[in-house]
Amino acid sequence: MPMLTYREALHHALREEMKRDERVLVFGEDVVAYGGAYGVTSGLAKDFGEKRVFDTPIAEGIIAGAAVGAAMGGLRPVAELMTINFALLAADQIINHAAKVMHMFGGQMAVPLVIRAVGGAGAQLASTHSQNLEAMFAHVPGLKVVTPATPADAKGLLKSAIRDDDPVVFIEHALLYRVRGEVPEGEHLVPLGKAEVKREGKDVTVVAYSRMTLVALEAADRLSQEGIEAEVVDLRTLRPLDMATVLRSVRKTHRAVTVEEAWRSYGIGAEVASRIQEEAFDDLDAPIQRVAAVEVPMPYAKNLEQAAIPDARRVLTAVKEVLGKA
Amino acid sequence: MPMLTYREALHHALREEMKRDERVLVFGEDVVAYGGAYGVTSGLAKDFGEKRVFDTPIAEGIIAGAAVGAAMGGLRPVAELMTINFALLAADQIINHAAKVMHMFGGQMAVPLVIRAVGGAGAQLASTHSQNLEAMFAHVPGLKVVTPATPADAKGLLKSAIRDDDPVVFIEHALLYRVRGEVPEGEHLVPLGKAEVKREGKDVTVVAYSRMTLVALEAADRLSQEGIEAEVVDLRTLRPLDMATVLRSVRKTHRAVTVEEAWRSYGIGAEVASRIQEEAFDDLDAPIQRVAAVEVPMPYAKNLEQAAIPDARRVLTAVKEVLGKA
Amino acid sequence: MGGKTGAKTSASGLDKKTLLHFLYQMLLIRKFEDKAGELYARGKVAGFLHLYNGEEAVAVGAMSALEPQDVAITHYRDHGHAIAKGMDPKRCMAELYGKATGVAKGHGGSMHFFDVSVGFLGGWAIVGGHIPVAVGLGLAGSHLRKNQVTLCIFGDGATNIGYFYESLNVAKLWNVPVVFLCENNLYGMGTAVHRASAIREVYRKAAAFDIPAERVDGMDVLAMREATLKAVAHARRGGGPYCLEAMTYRFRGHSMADPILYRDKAEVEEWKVRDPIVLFQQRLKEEGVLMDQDLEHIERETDELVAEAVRFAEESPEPPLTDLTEGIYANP
Amino acid sequence: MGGKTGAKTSASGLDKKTLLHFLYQMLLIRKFEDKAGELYARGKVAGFLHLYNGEEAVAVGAMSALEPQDVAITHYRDHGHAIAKGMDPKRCMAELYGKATGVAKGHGGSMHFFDVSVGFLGGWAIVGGHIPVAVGLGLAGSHLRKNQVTLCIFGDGATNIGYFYESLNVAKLWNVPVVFLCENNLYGMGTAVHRASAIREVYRKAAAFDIPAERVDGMDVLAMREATLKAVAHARRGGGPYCLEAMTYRFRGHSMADPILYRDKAEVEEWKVRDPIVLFQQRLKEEGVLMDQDLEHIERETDELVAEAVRFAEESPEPPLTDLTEGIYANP
Ligand SMILES: Cc1ncc(C[n+]2csc(CCOP(=O)(O)OP(=O)(O)O)c2C)c(N)n1
Ligand SMILES: Cc1ncc(C[n+]2csc(CCOP(=O)(O)OP(=O)(O)O)c2C)c(N)n1
Ligand SMILES: [Mg+2]
Ligand SMILES: [Mg+2]
Repeated sequence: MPMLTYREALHHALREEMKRDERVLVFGEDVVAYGGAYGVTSGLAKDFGEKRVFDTPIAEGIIAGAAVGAAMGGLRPVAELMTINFALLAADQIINHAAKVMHMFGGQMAVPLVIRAVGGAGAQLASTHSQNLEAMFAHVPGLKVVTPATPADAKGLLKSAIRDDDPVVFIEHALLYRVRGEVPEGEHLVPLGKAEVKREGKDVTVVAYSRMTLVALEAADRLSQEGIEAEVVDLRTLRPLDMATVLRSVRKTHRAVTVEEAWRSYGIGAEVASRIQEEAFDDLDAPIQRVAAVEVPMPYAKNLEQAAIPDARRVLTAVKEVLGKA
Repeated sequence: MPMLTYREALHHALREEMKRDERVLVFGEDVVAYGGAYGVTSGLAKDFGEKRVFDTPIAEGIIAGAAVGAAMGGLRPVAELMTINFALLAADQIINHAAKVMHMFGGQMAVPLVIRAVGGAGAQLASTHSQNLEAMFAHVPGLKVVTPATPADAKGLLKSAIRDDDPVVFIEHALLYRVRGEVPEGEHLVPLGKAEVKREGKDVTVVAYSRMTLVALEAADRLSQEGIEAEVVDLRTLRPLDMATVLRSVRKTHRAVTVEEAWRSYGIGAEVASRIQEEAFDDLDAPIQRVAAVEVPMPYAKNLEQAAIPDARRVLTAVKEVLGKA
Repeated sequence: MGGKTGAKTSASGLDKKTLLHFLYQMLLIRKFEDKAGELYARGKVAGFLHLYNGEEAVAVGAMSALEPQDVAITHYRDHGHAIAKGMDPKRCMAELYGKATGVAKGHGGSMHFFDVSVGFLGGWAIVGGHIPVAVGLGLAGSHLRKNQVTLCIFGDGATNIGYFYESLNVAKLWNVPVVFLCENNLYGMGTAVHRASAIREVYRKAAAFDIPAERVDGMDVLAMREATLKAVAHARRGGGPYCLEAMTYRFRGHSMADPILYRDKAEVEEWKVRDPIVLFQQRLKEEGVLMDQDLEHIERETDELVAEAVRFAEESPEPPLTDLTEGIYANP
Repeated sequence: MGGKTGAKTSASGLDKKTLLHFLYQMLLIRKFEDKAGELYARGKVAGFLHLYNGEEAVAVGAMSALEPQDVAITHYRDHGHAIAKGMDPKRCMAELYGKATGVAKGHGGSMHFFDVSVGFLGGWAIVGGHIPVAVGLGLAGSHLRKNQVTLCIFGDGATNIGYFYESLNVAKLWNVPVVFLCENNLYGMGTAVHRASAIREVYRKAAAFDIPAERVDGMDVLAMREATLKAVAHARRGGGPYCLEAMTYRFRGHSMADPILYRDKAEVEEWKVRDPIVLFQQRLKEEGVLMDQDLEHIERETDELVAEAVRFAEESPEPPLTDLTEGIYANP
């Protein structure tokens, strides 16, 4: 299998789906000359023409709104928002419009659209440009929320998202674009709503998603050197949430830690932990620990940012905590 | 103590704080002639003049943004958004601006502002006008989120919110405006960030907020007729979250149920349940149950809406579940 | 106040059948609205109900300028637009009742009428929120070469929200076939236009995007038709977006909850004199197009249709509880 | 391309000290930016860095028209505005280093300079997001009778987002003393103005709100000063908002990550000929105001100040980890 970066994998997914389906369009801020803020769309305009790949003004509200209308009109738009932070300017279109059309209008129309946005901290972009806002969108019925961690999943999930007939908020992580991994060529589809065990283990279940999956795997490697075998479950999709895979693992390990880059309170780990204790209470030998970001508007200074974001060390500590080895 | 409606209590709070502090301004859509969509501000413009109480265009983005600027400029604005659903059009101003100023700029300026908005379902307003979006704002450090359930708390919390130097998202419930209750006159302040035990009980802890507190109390009354004494904890403030009060109760009852009108996934109950199992794991005799709304864009039809919103019966069932009496 | 455009508004160009149909539609809408208001008072209809009385000429005139493949999208004050676009009053009434036979299966209610079969794409309740959606529909229309024009209707209040401007800008940049029709009924809820907008002439806002725009007398169904025909032709021939501002007035409150404390009787009376239905009737009579028996016939037909709609709604079943868990996703 | 206004741009009106100070400020900004870019390349500065090279005349001319009590608020390309408003380059450089002595304690970085002591209220990184905030500042200014004008600066790209229009509308309705200054540098990131805006003359958008507006040559510091003086006077005397469009050009990329594939060398060269610093120097020499020793002196002072700023930043301590849990709330 070819080794591709996360960026290339996403680029291939867009390219293949545009080839496959005339109705797929790509638009957003600077997706043409700039190739998107992170270069994912570069070259697409040249190859598919500016009728299918085009720039928009800086106006996230209409970028998302036009995607809703385009989808209702028979197209399959893939709209790029430079970062998830700006999705807050499109929150009304995504939550009050895209998510409602299907059910509110009695099922007469679906809205097959994908909103791609970059999330995550770690590049010293300060508080308005370093947020992880997936929980806000994952809270909303009518939406699907996808957060790939690896190049293979990035490609397979984006292809599935584009073919999906529902509105999908597809959140990429800024620090993953350069990460390489094996990616199956051509028709590689990863179903939405399916978590994956990225590493098997018997002692503890570590539930993560997006970049934190890699952090969890790093921690798992270190743990195994100490004789602790952690099973790492990558949620991949946050809505719909695949608890079956998580519960299967917890029933085996009897212990769980969740890892997220977002703020702890009212985050993703809270839902996962609640579901685990609801559905596997008697299987639990210890309280579920959550590893999450310090709850602060992310500062610019490197020392502060690094201390705010979860790392393998903190996952390690949490795992030992639940194993009573702290 | 005088009996006032929730609406009157809020009105009194605004009136008293405007009298007390010249810098307090009230603005929003139709707050003058209309007195606000729910009549809370009626009469204020007449008594305080249109320099301190004035209408805005229908443009939530600038309503919230102007509040941020006004607060930075030395005023203490109370901005009214007709409903929390429209707060999605102001999400960027609230989350990327109001919540960031204090810390991002190194503590040079605070933004003492209150954003009042009506939340809740139950009036057959359909999916875009029936949402409970508190979890989205409660997730954000830098914000405070308040959700009063009774007239007394409505008055005491709003007065405290107006005097607080941080941005407060103050969410009222559409179905509570006509509810009456005793309200202390004059200087009645309820501190932000303090939950309250609204009913004592030894058998189970029911954690709720906003209108669901009344539903929980109704369920508790019925339960006591069956010899089950439920303790009802009203969170009142969702950020900062007062877990101490919740944990004290759970350590006594060993069982807990959370009740919220919002969608279950990634909601308020998830955070509360996670915290309980993290901090009182060994005190728990049963998994924590969450009672929440059915995860659907709220339909207009009465039969569907009623079935989607939690009621006392569902709280009852959940309580019996955690008591193993189901 | 409704400054007339140069648009020729003599009935002469149209045949009797067409002219009477306009009268029929306006009366049908008026009666549907009065009945809806009555049923709301009786508790048969709930939620928010925004009636269209007084503005009928705008919907009927504008929709008459569309071709079958064209689509319309509007705000929550949508009954008149829906009926004028050809939706079945029976299923509309059933929607108000929250019945399974409603145009949105009872999920949407008054603010969310929708019928893809006649190209009526909602009924949207976030002020201004559907305007960007209209631009997307226009994009699809031109991209898929549907020879389709999108008519986007909204109120004066909606022209102060960012969406409106973002949409006009992008519509012009993308040169999409969208006609933006603002129903300026002088108020957004209780706020007069001049208290919410820096300029009173809403159509002038289009100049910031070099989009052609004009004001139309929204109380004159034929003036509305002619102005819309011109705008639609412009859009269809590839000329891009076009803006219309229809000067009109709502005879009833903003919604059923409105005490109407913000406008005085005199103003209301002044506008009621210009009731679009009365004016059109008079004119058709003067021009010898409308005979007494024609009117009786139209009155009877519209009365019966509204009565039938109520019967249909009353007799229809409630939506099944399975609707709470199904139909949320196209690919569950 | 920088269509000149009628504004008289002869230096004659001003004394030598003032004129040399303008040159000093522009040079200081230019050198601060070049140094920042160099330090970014060396990894001393991180995050997003948007340099102001080429646009110095806009900030220096505009800020010179403000009174001490006036406040300025701008976007993320804020170094030039901050220094022109009187912020200490040492603490600005420390902020770029993410040090505790920085103007935002190292929390904000390049995009979030802030110094309440000189009335510089940020440094905001959401395009257009600070424009509504400026209207609120204007409201406070007039409500509290501060005799204060708010200068709000943003780019051409920001005039396509809804906030811009909502803000102009409300600023006019509330008649607040806010001067909206658009720095039209022909591009928003890699998108040329005409690819993102339906009209090329940004100042024309103000007509939709009956707000006076004009275009200014942003490469001429005195033209900027005179136009801003006029706008500020208008706002201060209660005339309400005023809009200015400064035609300018950024000599470097949008940010340090920009490969600049979207504009051709010829265009860049054409603009570099109009370097605001070179032009102003020439002119002051021609008018006999600037002597060689004056220039040497200014060059030396600015070099030393920038060098000192770097030293200060290098030697300053990192922010303490307690900053992660403190200072988030004014009332914890
Ligand atoms: C974004 C948003 N803000 C506020 C509201 C509440 N609201 C509903 S209708 C309305 C007035 C709209 O007035 P206008 O656009 O003139 O339309 P009209 O009702 O006069 O036909 C308001 C403020 C809303 N639905 N959406
Ligand atoms: C709401 C929002 N969308 C997108 C961005 C990403 N972004 C940062 S600067 C910029 C270009 C702004 O151009 P302009 O307003 O002309 O200012 P200039 O950089 O040219 O000075 C963009 C798109 C952002 N910061 N905020
Ligand atoms: Mg109106
Ligand atoms: Mg620019």
